[in-house]
Amino acid sequence: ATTAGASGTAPAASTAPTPGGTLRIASLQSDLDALDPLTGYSVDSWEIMRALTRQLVTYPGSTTGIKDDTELVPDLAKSWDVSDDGKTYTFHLRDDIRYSGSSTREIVARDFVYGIKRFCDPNKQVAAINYFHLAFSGFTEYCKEFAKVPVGDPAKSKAFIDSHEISGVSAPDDKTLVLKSDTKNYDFLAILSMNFVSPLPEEVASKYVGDSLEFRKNYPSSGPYQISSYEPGRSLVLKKVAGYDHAGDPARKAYADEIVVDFTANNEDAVVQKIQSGDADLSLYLDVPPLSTIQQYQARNSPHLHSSDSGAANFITFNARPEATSPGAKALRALKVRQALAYAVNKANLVQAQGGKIAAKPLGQIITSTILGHETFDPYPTPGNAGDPAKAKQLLAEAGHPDGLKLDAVYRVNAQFETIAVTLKADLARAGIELDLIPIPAAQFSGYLQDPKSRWDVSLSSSFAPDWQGPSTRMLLGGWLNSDAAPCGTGNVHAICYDNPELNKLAAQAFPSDAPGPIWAKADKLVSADLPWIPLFEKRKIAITSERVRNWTWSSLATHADITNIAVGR
Amino acid sequence: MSSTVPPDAPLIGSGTPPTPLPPDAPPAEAGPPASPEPSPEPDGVRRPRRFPGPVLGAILRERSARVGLVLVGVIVLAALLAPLAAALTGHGPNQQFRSEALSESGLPVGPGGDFLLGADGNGRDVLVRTLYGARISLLVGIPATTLALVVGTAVGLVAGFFAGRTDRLLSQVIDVALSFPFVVTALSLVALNGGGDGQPVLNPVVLVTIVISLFAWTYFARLTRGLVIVLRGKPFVEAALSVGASRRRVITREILPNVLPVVAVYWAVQLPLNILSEATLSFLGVGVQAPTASWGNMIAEAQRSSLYQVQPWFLLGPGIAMFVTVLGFNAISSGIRNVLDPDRG
Amino acid sequence: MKNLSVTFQDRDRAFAAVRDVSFAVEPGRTLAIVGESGSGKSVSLLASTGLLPARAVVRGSALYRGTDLTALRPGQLRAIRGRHIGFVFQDPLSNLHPLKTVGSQIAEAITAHERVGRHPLRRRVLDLLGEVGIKDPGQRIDDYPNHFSGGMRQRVMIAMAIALNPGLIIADEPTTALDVTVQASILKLLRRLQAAHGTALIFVSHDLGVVSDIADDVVVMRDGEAVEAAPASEIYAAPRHEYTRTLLGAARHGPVPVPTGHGPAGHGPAGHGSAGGAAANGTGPSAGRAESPSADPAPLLAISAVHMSYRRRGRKDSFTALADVSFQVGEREIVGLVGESGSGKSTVGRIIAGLVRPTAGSVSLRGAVYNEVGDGPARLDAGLRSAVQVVFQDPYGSLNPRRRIAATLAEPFAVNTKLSAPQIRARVEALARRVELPPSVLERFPSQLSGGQRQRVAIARAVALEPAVVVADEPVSALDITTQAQIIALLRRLRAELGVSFLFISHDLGVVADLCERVVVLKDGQVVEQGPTHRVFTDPGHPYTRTLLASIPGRGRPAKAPEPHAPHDDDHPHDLGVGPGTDRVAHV
Amino acid sequence: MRRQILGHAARALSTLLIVLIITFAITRIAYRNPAAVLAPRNADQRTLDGITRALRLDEPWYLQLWHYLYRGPDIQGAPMGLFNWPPALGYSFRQQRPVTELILSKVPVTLSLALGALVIWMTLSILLGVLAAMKPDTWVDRFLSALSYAGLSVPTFLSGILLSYFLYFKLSTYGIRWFPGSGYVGITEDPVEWARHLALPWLTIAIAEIGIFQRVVRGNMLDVLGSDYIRTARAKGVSERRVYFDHALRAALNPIITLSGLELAAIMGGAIVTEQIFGLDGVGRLAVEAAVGGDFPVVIGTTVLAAAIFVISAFAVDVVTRLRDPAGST
Ligand SMILES: Nc1ncnc2c1ncn2[C@@H]1O[C@H](COP(=O)(O)OP(=O)(O)OP(=O)(O)O)[C@@H](O)[C@H]1O
Ligand SMILES: Nc1ncnc2c1ncn2[C@@H]1O[C@H](COP(=O)(O)OP(=O)(O)OP(=O)(O)O)[C@@H](O)[C@H]1O
Ligand SMILES: [Mg+2]
Ligand SMILES: [Mg+2]
Ligand code: NI
Repeated sequence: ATTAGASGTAPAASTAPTPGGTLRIASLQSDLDALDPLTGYSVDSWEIMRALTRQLVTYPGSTTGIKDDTELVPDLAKSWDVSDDGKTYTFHLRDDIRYSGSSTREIVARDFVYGIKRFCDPNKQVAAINYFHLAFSGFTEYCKEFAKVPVGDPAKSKAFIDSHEISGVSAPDDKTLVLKSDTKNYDFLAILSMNFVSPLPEEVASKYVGDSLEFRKNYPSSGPYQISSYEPGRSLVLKKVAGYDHAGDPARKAYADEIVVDFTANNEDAVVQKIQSGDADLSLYLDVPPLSTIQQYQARNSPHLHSSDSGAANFITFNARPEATSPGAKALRALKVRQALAYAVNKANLVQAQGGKIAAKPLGQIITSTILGHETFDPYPTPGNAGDPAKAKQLLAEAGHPDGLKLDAVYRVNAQFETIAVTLKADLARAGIELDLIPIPAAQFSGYLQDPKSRWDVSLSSSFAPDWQGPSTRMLLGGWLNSDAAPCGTGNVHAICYDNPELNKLAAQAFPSDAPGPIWAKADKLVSADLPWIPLFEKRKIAITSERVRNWTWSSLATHADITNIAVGR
Repeated sequence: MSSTVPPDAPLIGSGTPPTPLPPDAPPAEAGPPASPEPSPEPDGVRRPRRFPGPVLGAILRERSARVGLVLVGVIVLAALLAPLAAALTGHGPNQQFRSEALSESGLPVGPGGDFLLGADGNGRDVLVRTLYGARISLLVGIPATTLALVVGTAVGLVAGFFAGRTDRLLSQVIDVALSFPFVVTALSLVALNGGGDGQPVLNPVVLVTIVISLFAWTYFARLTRGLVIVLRGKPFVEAALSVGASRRRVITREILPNVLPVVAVYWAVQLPLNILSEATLSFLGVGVQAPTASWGNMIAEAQRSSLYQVQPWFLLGPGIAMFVTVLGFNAISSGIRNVLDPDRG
Repeated sequence: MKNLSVTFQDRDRAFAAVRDVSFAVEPGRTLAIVGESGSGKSVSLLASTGLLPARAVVRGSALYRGTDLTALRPGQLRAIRGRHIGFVFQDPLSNLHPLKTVGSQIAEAITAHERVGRHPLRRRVLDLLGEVGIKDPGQRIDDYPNHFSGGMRQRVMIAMAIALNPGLIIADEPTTALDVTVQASILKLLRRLQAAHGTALIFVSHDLGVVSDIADDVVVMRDGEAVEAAPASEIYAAPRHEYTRTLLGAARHGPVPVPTGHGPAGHGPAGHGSAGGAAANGTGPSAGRAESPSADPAPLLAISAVHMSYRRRGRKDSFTALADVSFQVGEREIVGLVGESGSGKSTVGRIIAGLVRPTAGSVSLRGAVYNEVGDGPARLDAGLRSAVQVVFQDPYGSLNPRRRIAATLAEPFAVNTKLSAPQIRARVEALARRVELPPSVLERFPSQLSGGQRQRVAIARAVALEPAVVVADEPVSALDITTQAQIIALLRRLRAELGVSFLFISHDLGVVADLCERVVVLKDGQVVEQGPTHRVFTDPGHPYTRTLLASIPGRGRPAKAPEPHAPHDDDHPHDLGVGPGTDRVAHV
Repeated sequence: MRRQILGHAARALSTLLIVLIITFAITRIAYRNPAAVLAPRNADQRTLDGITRALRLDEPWYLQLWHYLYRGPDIQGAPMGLFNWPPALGYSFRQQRPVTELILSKVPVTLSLALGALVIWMTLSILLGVLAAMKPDTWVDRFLSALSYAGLSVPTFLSGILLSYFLYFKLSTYGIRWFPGSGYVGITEDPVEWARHLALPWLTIAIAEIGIFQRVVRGNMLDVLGSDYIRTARAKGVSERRVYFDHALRAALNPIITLSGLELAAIMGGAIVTEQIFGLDGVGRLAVEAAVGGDFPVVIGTTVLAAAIFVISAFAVDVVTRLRDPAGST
């Protein structure tokens, strides 16, 4: 079957967007966590990379909501053929699309191959490698070989890349890219929509080590913008590529002439002040705007307050590593104890702490509302979602902890998680569960969780956002919780060591299926009752903007604004 | 005539220039070991008085000292009565009143009714938390400053009295300690607190206390050293040596009593600074940890959440409390200074 | 000056420093104001020109050529100061700005009232410096005050005062802080300038000797009141007020057999410059050694060939404070050690007390050497320690201001004996009685004692362990005349009662003549002469001794001693010309 | 004098070295598993091994220290040690830049902040301090001392927040955009913008410092004003303004210079809160982010820099006071 590349559907705009102007973004962090498409794996870096990279296929953005941005459109590939068994995709690239910035040559199929071949460079590994083990034939073997190359020597890596091939990834000519899988995957194209599969000119990319400042300053852009200046801690200025070929890009309208990321506001208050005073139009790295700000916008009934279901969720994870031997960690291996925890949490309080209905809704399951396979249910419901301390106490007693339980609870230091932490501490105390709060600076958080020597029983700061909307269940049930795909340890940032053969079986069924929804729903019911983590609430994304913003567009990949489709008024 | 005020005294300046002393009247001023009342009574007869009796009296006569004592008294009282306030209002310092004190969208109520200063973002009583914050401030500030005083004075005494190699060594130690940037080093020291399994080894309050005194002792040491260097050359030290007193005896009996009053004044100067240091560390997120209330982390919370815009008392409560405390201690120390050195403000 | 009263208003009390004082001075004449320290001399003069701090409340009037100065506005007053009334203040050290060159400070006296170009201004300053007797003004004009000796600074002050030829010069104890020799030359300078310009001079002093040399009229003040005012001759001949008589009586107390027959000319080499000093040096050592002490069979204390040099901070060379000093003190003897400031008297005392070690030579007690070259303070055993004691130069400084007198006096017993606390207490009280201190004093702090009482405490501490020798370093220099006499009587009595020998250090020849059997004269760290007091004073063998004797002002009254000089931190040899180099040249 | 300066310099250097060693020790103990802390996001075990080898983390600490000082980690063949040229003081694996380069790029911001604030606070403190000393115990004095108490008692993080809220945010909602809320513009790029961006941070620091210095100036002035040479100046008929600003101030200045030098050093090393609130990309912010994030080569670097600034300004103060001391000027 052949899917012809149709031109992207232009989002219906309330006010007609006008090109030109500067879009200003106030960043809460002093620098981007990543700009290399290979390693960038945060919604915020994806928000910026959307302006600098293009993929084979992409989502065009939606003016109505994040979850509506599910329609894949051709991007650098103008069309593609899928083999009858659904395992081989042949992409036909657009003509005369060029890089900008440090390279201005034409983008060719070879560049994709080069990019994919770097995925398992031991020096800089792709962030979400699990997706690709299943996606490309021969990828796993290739990576095993690559792992033998010593670290720290870019020349050796380059030699390996030059001399080895991945059987499932090839470029017969400049305009044709052939990708093969061992199995059929219903979400194959969606996986390709992530930034990882972006073209990079080898002659530029191989010159720089990692995602260094040098690399960022000499960024080979394939998107509508190029980096014109970059000073970490101060600003990143993106300029629209002169004479950008709009016809060749159905997804990105690129209205603004310039996009400036301002890194100087480094607290929540400063970021929203900038937006409210008009010094900035959008925020970056601001997960949730401060409650008071949301309230002010709401009170004014402001059209510049945008909210949308996002499928993102917060939950409590456990230290399930075999190395964890603290009494708390051991106790949590008993389902009854986890159930007690599930009953003890007061989700209503947490939702309120997020800013009420507009910001969040209670969650009792793994699959969130925007993701394929979602059927609302809660295996451990409590009245008004306010928790049931009595039941929790009883369960604890049954599990052999009649005097309650003490848990070392780590959380990541920021306004949102501190609120969650102190609220949980107060609420769980009513059920006899004492949380010993251990704040971990944000920058050290994932390192702390990954270190097997670290002592912690529960993490209160676990959260996720779907990599894309809709058919992205793979990430949750097929990725993190599937012990075939992600065994305890590598790639498991939250130390989730969940092993459920039944789930693995269901996942294996779902991947090649043409109707995976019901399978995932079944898996969700199974797993959610088993409590590999304790879902707390599903977050709605809230964005506040300045009054200059026109043509507000959500991007599913960024779980926030689509900066390539937003315009600024003057 | 040499001026009698030690050059390194905290009361910066070289003191009043000496004027010839009337032979039968006590001298007007004798440097740091100042006589409390400079002007002699013409008849020259004085009631013998006990130190520090006259000094205390003179201090109490200073307006700024009185104001300071009242302010500090209020804060100390607040700290002591915090549990009472908690009992009266029925609001524990970490207790959340999400339904009473927060709107449905999580915004705190302002002052009024049950919550005299309103609530914070987690529905906790700002007043009660501010009162409990006073405890932390005093609990950190007073021991930290006192520890610094003890260590610093000891080091200063030794460095000042034993000139030469000992002095050079200790001065170098003081120099080194002084050249560490406070906040950065405090941050790494806090990181140092993680044990092998990442758990904090020390209680954060104890840790902050130690970190602060680790920096504050140097000021006492420098001050004491300067004083001792001057005192060491005073004839009364030679006099004590010439009647056969040992050096240790000279340090403890002759020099220490002259150093202590000055150092004690400096304690009151240093204390508010240390209270601010604690607040700063807490503000930066490495001091007293949530949910324990400290003025610094309350202000930080108010700012990070922008809630001070809708509930200004969330910021003003701890802010004013801190202002009052620091002001109070500053006023006291300035009052004492006025007494010891009447020409200065 | 009419009915002038000054009250100091403190926060909660008022203190009347000057009450209802009136006096007057004519052009070309000299009015002297005398009175003991604290009697209000300085305050009344400062009040007349509004130079007192704001908390001083001034009543009455001060008329200058008919204008009431106290009624003038600050600006008008400023025009008078310097222009019409020049000031020479008490302490030349503290009255010059330490961070401005002397030239600029003199220039300012001119530019405050006149507009003068740069070059003529400098010319005038140079002239003034020359006029007041600064040698080589071109070299010194850009120096800072601390490069000047006390005498030179006082000259600078005078230069500022006469810069604009004021009609009146007020000189507030211009010589009190200076050496006798310098004092004489300053007085001479003032007289000469007064003669040359015909100015009126108000001269403040508490030294009747000086006053008798210079004054036409005298006002006697006491406790803020003028008790007597009359021409100088009358006052000395027939003092009317009882207090004046006391003053004169106290001054005459010492029976001083000082050579008479000296007029102003008798000051000889001390008048200007340094020739005298250099001459003295030439013959010094030989003269000193020639007159070795009367051979006592077993001298109690023997100082033999002691050298002492101090290291200078930041300098390689060292400074020799004592060179080859030898003398002896016999049993029950009081030996005087005299010499100008900085001649090394206190250093000798410190070496004898074992507080420092000499760089050569030795000190022995009854034949046993206990202090010689070595490192660190001399280790005296308990016996020796109690045998040699010191009364320090500065009685106030030598008492710990934070310890009660009882504690200070208990210290010798506490460290040297094994007595119990009550026993010590009893000893302390006995000691107090011995030095005639009221028992109440024991519970006080030093600041609550009078100068005389303090000196008694210091003496009590020294004699607590019944020593054989006491080094008394200028025990009376800081005291007023009446107290001086009491202390001297005390020392005599102690010798009689306890059999102590004294080494009595002083630069006050009158007192020495009164008290000591023998004198040792020290100059620049060398013994230039020693022998029985009477012989030395009546027939001085060394020119320097003669200079010293000749410089005593007044009609044979003992010179008022310089202000007590606290021992220095060793790094500022700025004082009163005790340092080497330029300062040396300035006096003698 | 030369010998003294040499001695001083030797002592300063040894102080720096000791500071460096102590910081090295602290950071090595503080950050467990340093390779993991230092590594970029998502680095795998092999990268960690590479870092471990580059920093010789597997060797005993004294060899690590020696290596750190002597050569430093080799990054693509370039040594990043202190004793190489250019001295690099290590390499930030996080930011993938040599530490010295990283710090130097931030120094202008902090320097502008500290020096500008110094000028403001010194000028104002001197003016206000002299004013208060001219009329001690009057309402002017009381008012000024109340002001300075306020400055002293409000921590910079609070005054910074308030200044930013009122002078930036509130003003700009009324359309008055005098002060930008954050950021930095180089003085070479645009001096006016430079000053505009730094105005609020300067003010924040100055408020606190004036609280200290106004009192110090006043106290010193009062001290000096009571001295005899001031009376002498008045007796000469010198005008009051000259008495205050020439005679008295000149003599009162030394302790103020000393104190301000040390204070300046403290600010260079600790403008952290101000930089944090006003989003200034200076050394302080760099240091805090490094300390919080465990990027310890940067922690060591910034600590040593702060120590160096302290040592240098102490030295400078010493030289200045020595030059002002007429005894030393010969
Ligand atoms: N600024 C002042 N404040 C308070 N009391 C003062 C002040 N100046 C002087 N007095 C007091 O006024 C009295 C008179 O002092 P004054 O200086 O006139 O004495 P004097 O006769 O000059 O003594 P001396 O011979 O020691 O110079 C003294 O008791 C002194 O303590
Ligand atoms: N510790 C020291 N270090 C260096 N020089 C010193 C020291 N003590 C005294 N001197 C110098 O030694 C010389 C003699 O001092 P000494 O104190 O013995 O004089 P003095 O005769 O007692 O004088 P005065 O009459 O002023 O008390 C002086 O020039 C003095 O500056
Ligand atoms: Mg006087
Ligand atoms: Mg002496
Ligand atoms: Ni002196």
